[in-house]
Amino acid sequence: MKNLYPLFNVIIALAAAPLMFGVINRIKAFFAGRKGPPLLQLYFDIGKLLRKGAVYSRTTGIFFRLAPSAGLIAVLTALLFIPCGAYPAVLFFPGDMVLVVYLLGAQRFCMLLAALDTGSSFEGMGAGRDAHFSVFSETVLFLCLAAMSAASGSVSLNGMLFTAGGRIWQVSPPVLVVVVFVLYIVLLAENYRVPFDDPNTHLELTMIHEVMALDHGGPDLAMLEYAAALKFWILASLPAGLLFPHGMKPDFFGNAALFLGLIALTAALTGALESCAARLRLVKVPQMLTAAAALSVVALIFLAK
Amino acid sequence: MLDVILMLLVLFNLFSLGSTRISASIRVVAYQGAAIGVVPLFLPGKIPGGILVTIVLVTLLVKAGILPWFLRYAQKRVNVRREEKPFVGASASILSGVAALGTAFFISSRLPIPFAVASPFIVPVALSVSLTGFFIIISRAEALSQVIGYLILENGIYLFGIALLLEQPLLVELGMLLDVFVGIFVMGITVFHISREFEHTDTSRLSGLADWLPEVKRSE
Amino acid sequence: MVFIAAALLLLLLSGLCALFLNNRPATAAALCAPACIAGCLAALFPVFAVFFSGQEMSFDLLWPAAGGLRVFFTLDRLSAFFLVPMLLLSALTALYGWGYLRRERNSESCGRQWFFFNMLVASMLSVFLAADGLFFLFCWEMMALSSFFLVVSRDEEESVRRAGFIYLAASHAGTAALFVVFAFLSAAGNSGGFWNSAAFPGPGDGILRVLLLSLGIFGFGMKAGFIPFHFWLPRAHPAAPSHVSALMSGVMIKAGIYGILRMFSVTGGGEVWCGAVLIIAGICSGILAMLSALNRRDTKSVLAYSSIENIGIICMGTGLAVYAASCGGNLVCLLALSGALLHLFNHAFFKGLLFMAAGAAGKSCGSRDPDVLGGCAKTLPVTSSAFFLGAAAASGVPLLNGFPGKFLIYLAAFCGLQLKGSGLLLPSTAVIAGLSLSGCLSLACFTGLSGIVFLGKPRSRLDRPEEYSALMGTAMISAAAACLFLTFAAPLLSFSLCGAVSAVFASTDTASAPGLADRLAPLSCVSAWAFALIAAALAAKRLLLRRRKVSFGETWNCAYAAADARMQYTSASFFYPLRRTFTFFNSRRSPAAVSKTIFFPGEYEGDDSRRIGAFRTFLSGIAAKLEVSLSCLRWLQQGRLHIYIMYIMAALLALLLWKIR
Amino acid sequence: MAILLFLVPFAAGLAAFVIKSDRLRRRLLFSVACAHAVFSLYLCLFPSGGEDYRWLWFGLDALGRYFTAVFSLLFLCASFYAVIYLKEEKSRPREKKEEGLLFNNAPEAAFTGCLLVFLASMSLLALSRHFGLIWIAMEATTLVSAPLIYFHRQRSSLEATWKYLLICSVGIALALFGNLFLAVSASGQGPGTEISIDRLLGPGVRLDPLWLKAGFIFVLVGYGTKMGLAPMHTWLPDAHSEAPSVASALLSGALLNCAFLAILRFYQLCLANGLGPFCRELFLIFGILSMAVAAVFIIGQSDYKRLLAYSSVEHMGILCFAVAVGTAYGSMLQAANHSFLKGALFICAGNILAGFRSKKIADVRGIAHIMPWAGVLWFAGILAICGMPPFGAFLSEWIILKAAFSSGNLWLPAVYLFLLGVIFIGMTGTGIRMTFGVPSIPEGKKSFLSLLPALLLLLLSLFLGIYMPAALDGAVSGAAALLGGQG
Repeated sequence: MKNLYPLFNVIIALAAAPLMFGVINRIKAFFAGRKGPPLLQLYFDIGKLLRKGAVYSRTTGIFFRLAPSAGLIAVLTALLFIPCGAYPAVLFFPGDMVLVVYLLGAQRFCMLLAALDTGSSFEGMGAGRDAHFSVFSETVLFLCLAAMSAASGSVSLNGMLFTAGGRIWQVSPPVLVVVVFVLYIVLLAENYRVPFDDPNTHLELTMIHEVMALDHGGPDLAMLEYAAALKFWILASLPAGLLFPHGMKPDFFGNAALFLGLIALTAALTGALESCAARLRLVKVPQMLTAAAALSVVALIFLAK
Repeated sequence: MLDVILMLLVLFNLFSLGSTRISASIRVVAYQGAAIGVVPLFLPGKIPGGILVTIVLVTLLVKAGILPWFLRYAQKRVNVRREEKPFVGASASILSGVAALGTAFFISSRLPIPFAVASPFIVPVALSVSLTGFFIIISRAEALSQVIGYLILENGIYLFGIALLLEQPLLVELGMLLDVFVGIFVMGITVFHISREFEHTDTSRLSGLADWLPEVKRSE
Repeated sequence: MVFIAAALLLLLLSGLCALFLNNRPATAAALCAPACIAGCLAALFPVFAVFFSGQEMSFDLLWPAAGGLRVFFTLDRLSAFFLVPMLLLSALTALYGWGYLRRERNSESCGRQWFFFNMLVASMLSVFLAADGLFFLFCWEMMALSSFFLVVSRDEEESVRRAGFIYLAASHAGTAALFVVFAFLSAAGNSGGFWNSAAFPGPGDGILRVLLLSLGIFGFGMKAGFIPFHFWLPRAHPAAPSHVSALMSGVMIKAGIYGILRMFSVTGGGEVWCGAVLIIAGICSGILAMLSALNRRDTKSVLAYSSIENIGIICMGTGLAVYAASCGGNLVCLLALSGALLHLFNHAFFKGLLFMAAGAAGKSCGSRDPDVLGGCAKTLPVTSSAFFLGAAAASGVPLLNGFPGKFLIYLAAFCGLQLKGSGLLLPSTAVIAGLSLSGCLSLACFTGLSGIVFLGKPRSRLDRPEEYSALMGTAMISAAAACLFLTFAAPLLSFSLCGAVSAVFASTDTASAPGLADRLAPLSCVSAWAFALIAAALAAKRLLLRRRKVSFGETWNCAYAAADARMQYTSASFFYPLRRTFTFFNSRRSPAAVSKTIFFPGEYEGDDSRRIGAFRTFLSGIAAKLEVSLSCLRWLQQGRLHIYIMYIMAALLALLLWKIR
Repeated sequence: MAILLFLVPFAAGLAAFVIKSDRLRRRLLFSVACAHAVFSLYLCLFPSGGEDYRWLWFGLDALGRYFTAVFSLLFLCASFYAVIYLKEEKSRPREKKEEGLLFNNAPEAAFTGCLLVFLASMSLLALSRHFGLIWIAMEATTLVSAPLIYFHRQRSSLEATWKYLLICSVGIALALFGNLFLAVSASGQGPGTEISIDRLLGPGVRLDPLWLKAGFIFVLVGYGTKMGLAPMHTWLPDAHSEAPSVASALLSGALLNCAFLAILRFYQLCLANGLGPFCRELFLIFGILSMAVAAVFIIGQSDYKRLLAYSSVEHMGILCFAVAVGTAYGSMLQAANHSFLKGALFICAGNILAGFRSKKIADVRGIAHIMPWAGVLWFAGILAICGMPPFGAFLSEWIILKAAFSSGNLWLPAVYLFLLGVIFIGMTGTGIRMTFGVPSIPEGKKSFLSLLPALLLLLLSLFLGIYMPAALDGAVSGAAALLGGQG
């Protein structure tokens, strides 16, 4: 029973991931003084989409149909390597964080090709920008992972976030705060949130993720959205795992609740940010991410001593 | 007596350097050849008289006879009176002739002859004659005067050989003489060709074959 | 070893025959391609024997030439590791070339091309086997020469001739450096091993060793083509016929890496500074090459740059290994070097695949400029899927064979971070950053390239393209199969990887280190699991859509109905943001070189020739300066007899006055 | 017996002047060349019982045998080409492209006769054991090769002839001085010591070192002029570019080697009298200077025959360099390779000139497309002479490089490699420009026969590159042994 707990954690993640977007939207609505959509809106959408048929553009080919499923699977696979608070990941082996990041890259690969497959200039634009930002965000993510690994003395996500437990904080708290901050920036960039992208403008010109989803519909779109939610969960659980209070030894449900709370907190933070911050100019984005990279390098150097 | 001849040779050098008239320099070369030809008579060597006489006669015949005559003939053929524009003027040439003499003495002072010689001046004079020949080839523009320079150069060498190494097997010496002879002839023939092709024998204008073009040619 | 001799003989003889069949291209191809394939397969027997068993074999035959040139073959684990991809890829490219050259315009050069192709294969085979220094140089030069002739096979174009000349000059400069190295590496009397290093200064042996090692890195690096020795590569590889570019990019440039490794192995391991140099060169190549690739409007030229990038990755791994070996990081060394070798192994296949597919697409569509292509995925199923597979592998998608090598290098770097105080922190961090940055860039580059070339609508009215030749298709399919197989077979290579590593660094005991197989197995499992899940997901989707309406329409262009092909994103526009961010690196002009007409932007005119990189312009600048200064010396030969004779007199007098005293 | 090597061609040469019928004369030329080649090759590969042949001032030791074999093989191919060339010269309208002026050729009889006498005098040089005789032979080669250069009766070739004649005569005059100095230094052995190699190399002969040094300087400068060492090389590009290609091939392939042989004869004496280091130093200076000068003029050269001429200067430098760093073996091998390759290249150049009617590199494009054989041989020759495998020059230059390294001073190989690299780039750049590309003339002349000799010579060098039979190796190392070369 006990060694099935990690599996349960994954199931919780699968179940709760879409909730986070609901949280974000509620927070934004709250800031805007509106009531906002229900928390479970994304569940309803996905359900509805799954019940729909499909419309494909004549321009598109096999890739367009393949991409959503492949992307979803890539993210799902990545999810299996994420430890959940006081409980280990389902799978782990030395170097699995590299695999996780590259699986996210694989999902991006599918998305970009699907976008280019439509032959629409808007989607091409979105793809170009996505490729552009990812160059920086992934590098920053790797540098953070390097810092975490140097701090925890382990070469797998499980070791960094679970085995090391709270001990990682004894190395150098301020530096780890920096790392958490940078991880949060990466989270924003990778999930196309403000200030890197504005998910709910009504100008396709300014969007990245939404515009790449323009031509998808039905089950494909459902998979796309669900994959996005899972991606948010994965990236959010890195800072969450760092911040997790390993000191108190929670039982399974307590741990789950705690972890869920942390991720919800991240989501809420994102929502708050989105409602009070504006989107950066495209030119500024690389500069911000470069600054994040610089921060993580600084963290790494401090950890190394 | 030997030293007097050597002295004369040096004077001939300076004269040939000084004169820009072709015929004059040809005459000087003839005198020089004659002087060199008689050198063996004054050598204290113990050479059978017959051979000695042969050498003297052959040398005189070639160097003072045939070659100057041929040069005169060539001069008439291509019809050049005088060195129109030598690269180095007469007085400067004479001075450099003196310099050549100095150099020759300097070098020969570093080359002590390992055996007893008739006169200590043989080596330096021979060298200076050759250097003069060199200088004439370099400083004269007329093809013919370059041939003359070459002949003077050979004279120097011949003097060296005949004055120091008379004991050397004669066949070789005469072979050398013969070669010089043929050489001068071939050169002369070439000079004829030049004068026929270019209507002049000014070798300073024979610079068509080059890897570097001066501005004047470039502009053309 | 009789197999290898047979293979060499087969290659040379068939090549010679092809030389005389110059005017009958079909016959020449039908003779040479099978001969080449057969030769490679024959040579594979002993190679596989060594590859899997591990004990080296060697034979030598005295070849009475001046200086006692001995042909001294040795086949050890390192050379076997390089030979496997070399032979397989040669066979594939021969098959491909059979179809490729069959419909050449100017058929008169085909026999010649086959001759040089087989010469190239034979010389590569013997380069990896040559144990005698002089014989190695011999084969090395032959390799450069035959590939040069293949590069200039389309010599009517000025650019091709130029590329050929630059290639020849560069490789000769490298070889000159190697001459120096091998003057010390080929002492008389070879003692069975590789490259008798009796005369070579040993470790800690002062300036001479430093000089020789750096000369070696220069000479071999000139062949490997990492920055700054890359300038010939983006010119030469696109200029060559596609099967040759595949061979050159896939295998030939690896000979440089082989040389560097072999040099380290025979001279008692590299030194820390070698590692640092290699890491820096690798990072520069990894990043700068991809940045320059963004500017290319020629598919094969992009691929050439990506080869530079991959060589850079291999260099990072090698450098990290050398560094760690001299810092006592046993595990790091093992992981890094085996990562580098594994990536080298895999790169041979996916880059070969990419070049073949690019060549096929170019043949079918009649152009290699992405911005006039597009939408050929539907008409060229085999070519396009081959290219997508290669692109996915090249951009490091974990489910394909481009990933495991990078993974091992990452792992090595992360392990390096753990060894506090060993001085490995800096190189490891650098390697991690460099690897990730170059990886992302290549992902961006390859998605853009393959998407623009094969997806969307055709951008120009090309006559409907069709698959060029079945033989080429076969070659591409088998290369793709090899890529897929290698994804799962990575753990199987671990034994020979360890062997190769221990052949380079005798110090690292590969036995004590935890097995590579355990490191690589999870990847294969995950790939298998992911493939299965994807299949399941597709099946589920089909199930869902079974009884529902699936309709087709136009692409949603934000309510603009009449969008036509010319409005699609081009590669220029796709890469615009990246180019703009990295303007500083890749071009002197701002990338927004769009000639503004009154209303609409005109043709994008980023000419590629000027963007090959600052280094080459720097070199050509030096060459120009040299030529000018030399031409100043030409007045020496100014045509005046008097001056000439004065030279003689001056020389004579100078010598006399100087020497006689 | 070996005296026939001199007598037969000499007699044939004299005969050629008087023979009226062209066909007979050409046959004579070719058959004499064949006989000469066969005989000298036989002598070289199978020295009769190792006993060197002697007859008063004549003799043939290993060195002489080797050089004779080399230039006689070259002469065989050259004469074959000459026969074809003379046939064509008779037919084609003689009109020079650059200036467009008409010119006619020297009488064919004179040309053939001079060729044969040239061969004779070279054999005499290799045969003679007396320094005076060597000098006479050398002067003779100059005098008989002058008409060869002036075959095309036109201004430029006349100018070249004049320069050649004067410069070489001056040089040889200096060499004569050198001989006299030698005689002076030998006079310690009593008056009238004949200055023959065997006498002076005899047991217990001590020469006066100072005069010997001076003599060597004079000889090096004098014969060096003939050999084309910088800075005395100035006649060489003019003569080679203006002479008909067959003459250029002989001049640079055979004559330069013979001058080198003459210098080596003197070097033997110096070695015997312990002046080895002194001579090697001078060799080093002239060698490196020649390579450098050649590099300067090869980069951006505009005339491909001049290009070949400068490459000859470079290779003469390499020969001296090799002797200087102590590998006479490499020097001998390089000499043979250079002779064959340069002969092949000049014959190709002749064909190209006949096809394109221009010596300007800029006017020649795409040889490989319209004159396939010429293109292939030309480019192969250029690569080969730059030391690319599988040709022989690769090996000999490698041997020289290793010797340079073992000489201890690391600067020598560095400079050597650098200059070779620069020259490689210059030559191959030109080669690519000429060989490939879109042809600059509609159709060339496709005659394989006139390229056969070039092919043979290239094959010879290829043979030297990949296989060295014991007899040949013995010949080379025998020659090297005379120069104190350990092989």
